[in-house]
Amino acid sequence: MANKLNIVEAVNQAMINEMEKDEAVVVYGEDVGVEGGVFRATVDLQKKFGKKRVFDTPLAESAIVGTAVGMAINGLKPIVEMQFMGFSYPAFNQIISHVARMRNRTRGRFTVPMVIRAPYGGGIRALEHHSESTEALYSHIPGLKVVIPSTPYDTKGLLIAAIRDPDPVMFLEPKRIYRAFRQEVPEEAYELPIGKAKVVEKGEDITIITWGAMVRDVQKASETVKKKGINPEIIDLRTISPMDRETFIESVKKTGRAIIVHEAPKTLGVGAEIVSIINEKAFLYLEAPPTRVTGFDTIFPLPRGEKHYIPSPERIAKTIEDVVKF
Amino acid sequence: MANKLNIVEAVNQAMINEMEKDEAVVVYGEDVGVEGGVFRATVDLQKKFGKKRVFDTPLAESAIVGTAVGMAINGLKPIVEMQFMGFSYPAFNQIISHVARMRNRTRGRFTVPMVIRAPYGGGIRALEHHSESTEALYSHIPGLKVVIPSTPYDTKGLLIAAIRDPDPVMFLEPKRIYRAFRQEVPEEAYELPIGKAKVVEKGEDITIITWGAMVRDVQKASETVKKKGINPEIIDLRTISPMDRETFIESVKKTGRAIIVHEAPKTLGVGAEIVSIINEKAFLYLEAPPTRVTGFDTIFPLPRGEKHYIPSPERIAKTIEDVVKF
Amino acid sequence: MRFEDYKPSEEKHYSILNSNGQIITEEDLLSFSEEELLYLYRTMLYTRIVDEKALSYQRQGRMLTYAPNIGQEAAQIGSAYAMEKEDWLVPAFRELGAWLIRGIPLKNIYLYWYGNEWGSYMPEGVKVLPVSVPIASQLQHATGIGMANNIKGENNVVVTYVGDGGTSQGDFHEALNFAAVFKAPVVFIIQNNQYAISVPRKEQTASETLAQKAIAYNMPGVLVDGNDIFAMYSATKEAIDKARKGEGPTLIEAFTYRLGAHTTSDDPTKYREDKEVEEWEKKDPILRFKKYLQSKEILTEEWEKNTQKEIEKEVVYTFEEIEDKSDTSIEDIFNYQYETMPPHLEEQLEQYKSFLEGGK
Amino acid sequence: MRFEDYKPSEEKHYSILNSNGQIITEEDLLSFSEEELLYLYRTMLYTRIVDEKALSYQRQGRMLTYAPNIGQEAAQIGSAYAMEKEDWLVPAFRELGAWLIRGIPLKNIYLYWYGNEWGSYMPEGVKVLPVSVPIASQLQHATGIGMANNIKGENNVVVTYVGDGGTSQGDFHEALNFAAVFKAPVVFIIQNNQYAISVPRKEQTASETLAQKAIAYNMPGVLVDGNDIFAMYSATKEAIDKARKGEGPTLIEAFTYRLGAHTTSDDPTKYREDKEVEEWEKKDPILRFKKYLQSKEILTEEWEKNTQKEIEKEVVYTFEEIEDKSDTSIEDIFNYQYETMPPHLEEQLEQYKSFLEGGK
Ligand SMILES: Cc1ncc(C[n+]2csc(CCOP(=O)(O)OP(=O)(O)O)c2C)c(N)n1
Ligand SMILES: Cc1ncc(C[n+]2csc(CCOP(=O)(O)OP(=O)(O)O)c2C)c(N)n1
Ligand SMILES: [Mg+2]
Ligand SMILES: [Mg+2]
Repeated sequence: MANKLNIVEAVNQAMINEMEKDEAVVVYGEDVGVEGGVFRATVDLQKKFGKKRVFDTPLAESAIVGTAVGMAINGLKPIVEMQFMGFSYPAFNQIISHVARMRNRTRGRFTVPMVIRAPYGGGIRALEHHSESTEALYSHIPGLKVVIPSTPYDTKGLLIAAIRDPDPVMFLEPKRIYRAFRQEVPEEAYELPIGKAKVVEKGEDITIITWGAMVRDVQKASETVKKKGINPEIIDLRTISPMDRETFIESVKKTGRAIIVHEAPKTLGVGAEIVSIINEKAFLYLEAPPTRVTGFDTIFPLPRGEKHYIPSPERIAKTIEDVVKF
Repeated sequence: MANKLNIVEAVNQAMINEMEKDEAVVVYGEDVGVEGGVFRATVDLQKKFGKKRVFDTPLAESAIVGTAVGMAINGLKPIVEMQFMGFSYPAFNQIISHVARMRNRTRGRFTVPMVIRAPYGGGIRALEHHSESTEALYSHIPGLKVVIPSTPYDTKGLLIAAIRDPDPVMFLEPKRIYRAFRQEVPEEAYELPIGKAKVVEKGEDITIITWGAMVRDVQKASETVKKKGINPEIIDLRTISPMDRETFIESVKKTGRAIIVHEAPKTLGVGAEIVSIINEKAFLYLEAPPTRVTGFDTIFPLPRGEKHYIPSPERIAKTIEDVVKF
Repeated sequence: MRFEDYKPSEEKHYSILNSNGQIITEEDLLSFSEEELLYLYRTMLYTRIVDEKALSYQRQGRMLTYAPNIGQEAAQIGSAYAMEKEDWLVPAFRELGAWLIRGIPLKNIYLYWYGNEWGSYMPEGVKVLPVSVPIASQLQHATGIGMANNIKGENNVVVTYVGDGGTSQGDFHEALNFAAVFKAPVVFIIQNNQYAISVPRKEQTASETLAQKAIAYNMPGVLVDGNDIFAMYSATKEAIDKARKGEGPTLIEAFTYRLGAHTTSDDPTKYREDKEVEEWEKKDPILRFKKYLQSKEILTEEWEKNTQKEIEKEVVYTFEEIEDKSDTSIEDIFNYQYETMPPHLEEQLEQYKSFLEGGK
Repeated sequence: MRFEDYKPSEEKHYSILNSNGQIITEEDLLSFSEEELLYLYRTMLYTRIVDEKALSYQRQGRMLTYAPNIGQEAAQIGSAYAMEKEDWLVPAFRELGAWLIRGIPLKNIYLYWYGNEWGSYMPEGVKVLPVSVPIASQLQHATGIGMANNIKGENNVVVTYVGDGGTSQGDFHEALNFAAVFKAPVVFIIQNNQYAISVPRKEQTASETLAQKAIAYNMPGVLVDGNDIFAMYSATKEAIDKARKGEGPTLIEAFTYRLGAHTTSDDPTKYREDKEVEEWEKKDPILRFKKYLQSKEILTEEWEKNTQKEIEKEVVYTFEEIEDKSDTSIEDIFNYQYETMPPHLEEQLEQYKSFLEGGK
């Protein structure tokens, strides 16, 4: 049966599938109940599963995450929503001090299987704090997993894997492409492995590593450079932490060149880690310096400036040419 | 006149100097008043400058930093203490959403010259959360400056510069070496420029970039490898953000080899950024992959395990030899 | 008024002007000149028109997300009008009425909601902080400004706003606790507009009133009819006077209603009944004030019509002046990160400019 | 007791046993068997001895930083004894008495303060969370556990502790607010030991009592003599019973005193007068309980002497058993980051092991 979903619908269906299967799964956060979420990601959940398992909370992110720690210890599998990634910071202490540490602190006696969902990224002409891409902050924290899908199919499979994961997962949703396109997706539950990247396009001239909404922009850039005879291999990282190093290392060994594309600021963005890993593992294969195409080291501008900030297909294409020419 | 100070005394004297000079400087936080700070960094300040300018607060880091934003806008220059870096996270939202953004948000109409001091790093056999080195988190945030001294002389000059800086500075103090040694330090106020690294030892075989308490361990490792005929150039970064790229790039262009040493976890630690910058700026000079010697990607262990975690002089020396042999 | 007479836990609302435009507690009505009354009324009208226009521009795709103010004019204008020029205003994000009466040019306000940072560049001497989006975080700044006043020996005060939803945040608690401990001259105004996006007030907290949260800090707390401009004015005035005399902070709960959507992206029919909205429309703060002014023969239909036209013209003119001419320049993205641009930012700026110019 | 009789704002302390060991409110004294009374007394003694020994080991350099418990035995043991086996305990970091009466082996406790994570590996079935260092953050976990009970339809309850300093944190506010909104079965116990390191209670908040903070959440709040084991027991019992019946959370302020230093790194003479400490020594919870037991002829000097010896032997034995045999293995650093070790951690572990073995 046809089940064509966009990304936000895939998020929704993944939760429905898992809630049907597993009584322990509960969903809560700001406006996720009656309203169904400001992006409609949790729409119908309360109707389907009742107010006990799907509910609105008072406006307090630290409590949303902190109570989820308690719930998880007490046998539930909470999925909590941070309304926007830029509003996850009041919960930062709970995330770094407890979510990420409970297993290690207790040598595995208490664990906190939970998912923290947050729409992230720019390009939706939003107010301040609504365009954040701070995946690097969370990826520096041992004990967390950080997942970012880029297609409806991946979204569903990865979110289900995140819900089933025995460890806490930050599940970051590229809101710019929430409704960008639909894809045929199985109606029933399925899992995609966390920690596995995907080769989106095969190529031999250069490796491009990216994730989230940028995947599509990289694909556009790829179309441009292909016309000039450059064939990029595009890798969608999908899991930022822990990273699938093998997939991009193998690719770079083949191409000798690498570009990392992300929206976040350059300094200490995830690109920095990828460049470093490439250096460690494929140094002798490099024909040009691994290069980053990123947001600037500035605060994300209000909408009248954002077009400059997010790497455009043109900026990416130009960098591909430069690196290939190096 | 002899004024031999250790690092924590240098912190104290820097504040005294500036408070004498500038009425706008105020100091507050948990236990900084009557008690003089749990590390004695603020000792005597309340006696000297009174309860109006030096005071204890209720136990709430978000409020400590958040009120400092208001104070700075209202013309004061607050120096606030986070008792340990691991307790700065409740203030994370205020730091990333306001401290770092007020200037940009208001196009410079309101600015927040302030200093957030925090003892950081491991090796003092402390309880959980008391050994954190999360400078990378703060260095990924545009609008902040992040400074880490490693000697009493640098501490005083850099802290005075931080207090006078028109922008907010996270001033991270390597508590492991708070009292490790004394140095002759001018009694009067002086400034060292923020954003300038220091070449600690000249050498030609390999560049080692480090900061904080690790500088001394790198020097020890250097003694070891010198006996084997390897002469490292040691660079103390001193400012993590914004970074003095020139100094280490010049050095790497000369030596062709680089090691970065830090206590923080490897993944997305500051070392990742340095490796990436070296790639960008000195790729063709590299004779070996820039290499990181760091804490593990694990939670900092309780004291019975910490000796494994912090890179030892032996581990550093071994890596130097490996990279030179590459 | 005496705060003691309005114990928050008794759920007694302090009010002066009822929904029919009649004065119910004559002794509390502070005296205003006719001019002042018309000025207040004009500002309310102005606020409402700015709001309506913003909504219609937004619907036409000419403006970004916007958080409407309709229904909360009295809560904001009444309270902010009690301030002196040298006092500080620390808003959340829905304080249109307060901004306008405190002298922020409409151009700034529209520029901000149009998506340009220059909107938050306040004119010199206007002591108003910019929009603060992270809920309740601004309260800490208000407390800090007040603490600094005490340290510096200045006696201006701070008025700050937060929503009913904002009272659940840790920052609310910490800011009030600090303010009370340090006797900071701050007036905390909760605009209880009954909703935090879709979440109704009663699900936000179990406490009967929000004003009673003051007890946790040993601070006076008072529950005020937020649609009554006179009550909002006199409660705030009393709190400001106390603060200025060194008697510390006050918490005011303005009991009001958000007649519009949360923002232009929100559809309130999903979570509330039309009937509820209709009930509150009867309590409209502008209508009520108008009835009063008419009963006193201060307001004429003609004045109202002319004023309305005048305002509309100004509002349209202001918006069109900024429209399309307000793109952010590349330099503007980089210029305000630090006082002095560090080398890595200079490099990124140069690289990007040369990319745009088609160079390397 | 009825909570209503102890309105927190009246600063009336609920108490049963006075400093002289006399019962002052006979009707509130719940009945205990002699065995139970001696068990409680023994646990208090045990707690004190464990504490004293830890301090002396620390002074000898044989133990790390330690946060002494002395003076707070009744507040903890009285309250935790009111729990059932299936109830959850969510401590801060100074809850030695509560841990011991809840059945945590001393070995775990010493191992933790000795600097080894295995100390927090609770025996199967012991529903006690580990030490939580970031002040007040644990309250959120308590509320979450309680919320989960409601969702699952289980009727065990949660007892959680926080210090007077901890009441200033945002997490305190949020946890209590959530608990009240969701009627979570949680008993929040503030151990008001008068100091947060060097900061005295009166500088922590302007509110007259900490118990009155309950009003902000429409939650019952009661101020209890924290050095009175009977009062702590019966107040907590009542709160637990209410919670178990689905009547939601309660806030208890245990008014007590930290007779020792904040931790072994702290020198309290810097911030408080000896006289103050002496006054509180007279109110010692163990002394008071002992007087009572002696007056009832339940306790003999001989029993006390023997018991003390017995405990000391056990404590010394336990400590020496862990001492020096408790280094953390390299694998232990890596094994518990995730359920399955990811490749990059495997690599780091292997590299480090081979470095130690002198290889590449
Ligand atoms: C920390 C944080 N979390 C979430 C949001 C998203 N958000 C914006 S407004 C709002 C509701 C605010 O409700 P209230 O405080 O009552 O103010 P009102 O909108 O009614 O004026 C939410 C949840 C935010 N801005 N900041
Ligand atoms: C978030 C946070 N900030 C600071 C500290 C450092 N610290 C440890 S204990 C303490 C005082 C706690 O006082 P209180 O809550 O009264 O508990 P008590 O120590 O008296 O038992 C402080 C400031 C911490 N552990 N966590
Ligand atoms: Mg509201
Ligand atoms: Mg205390």
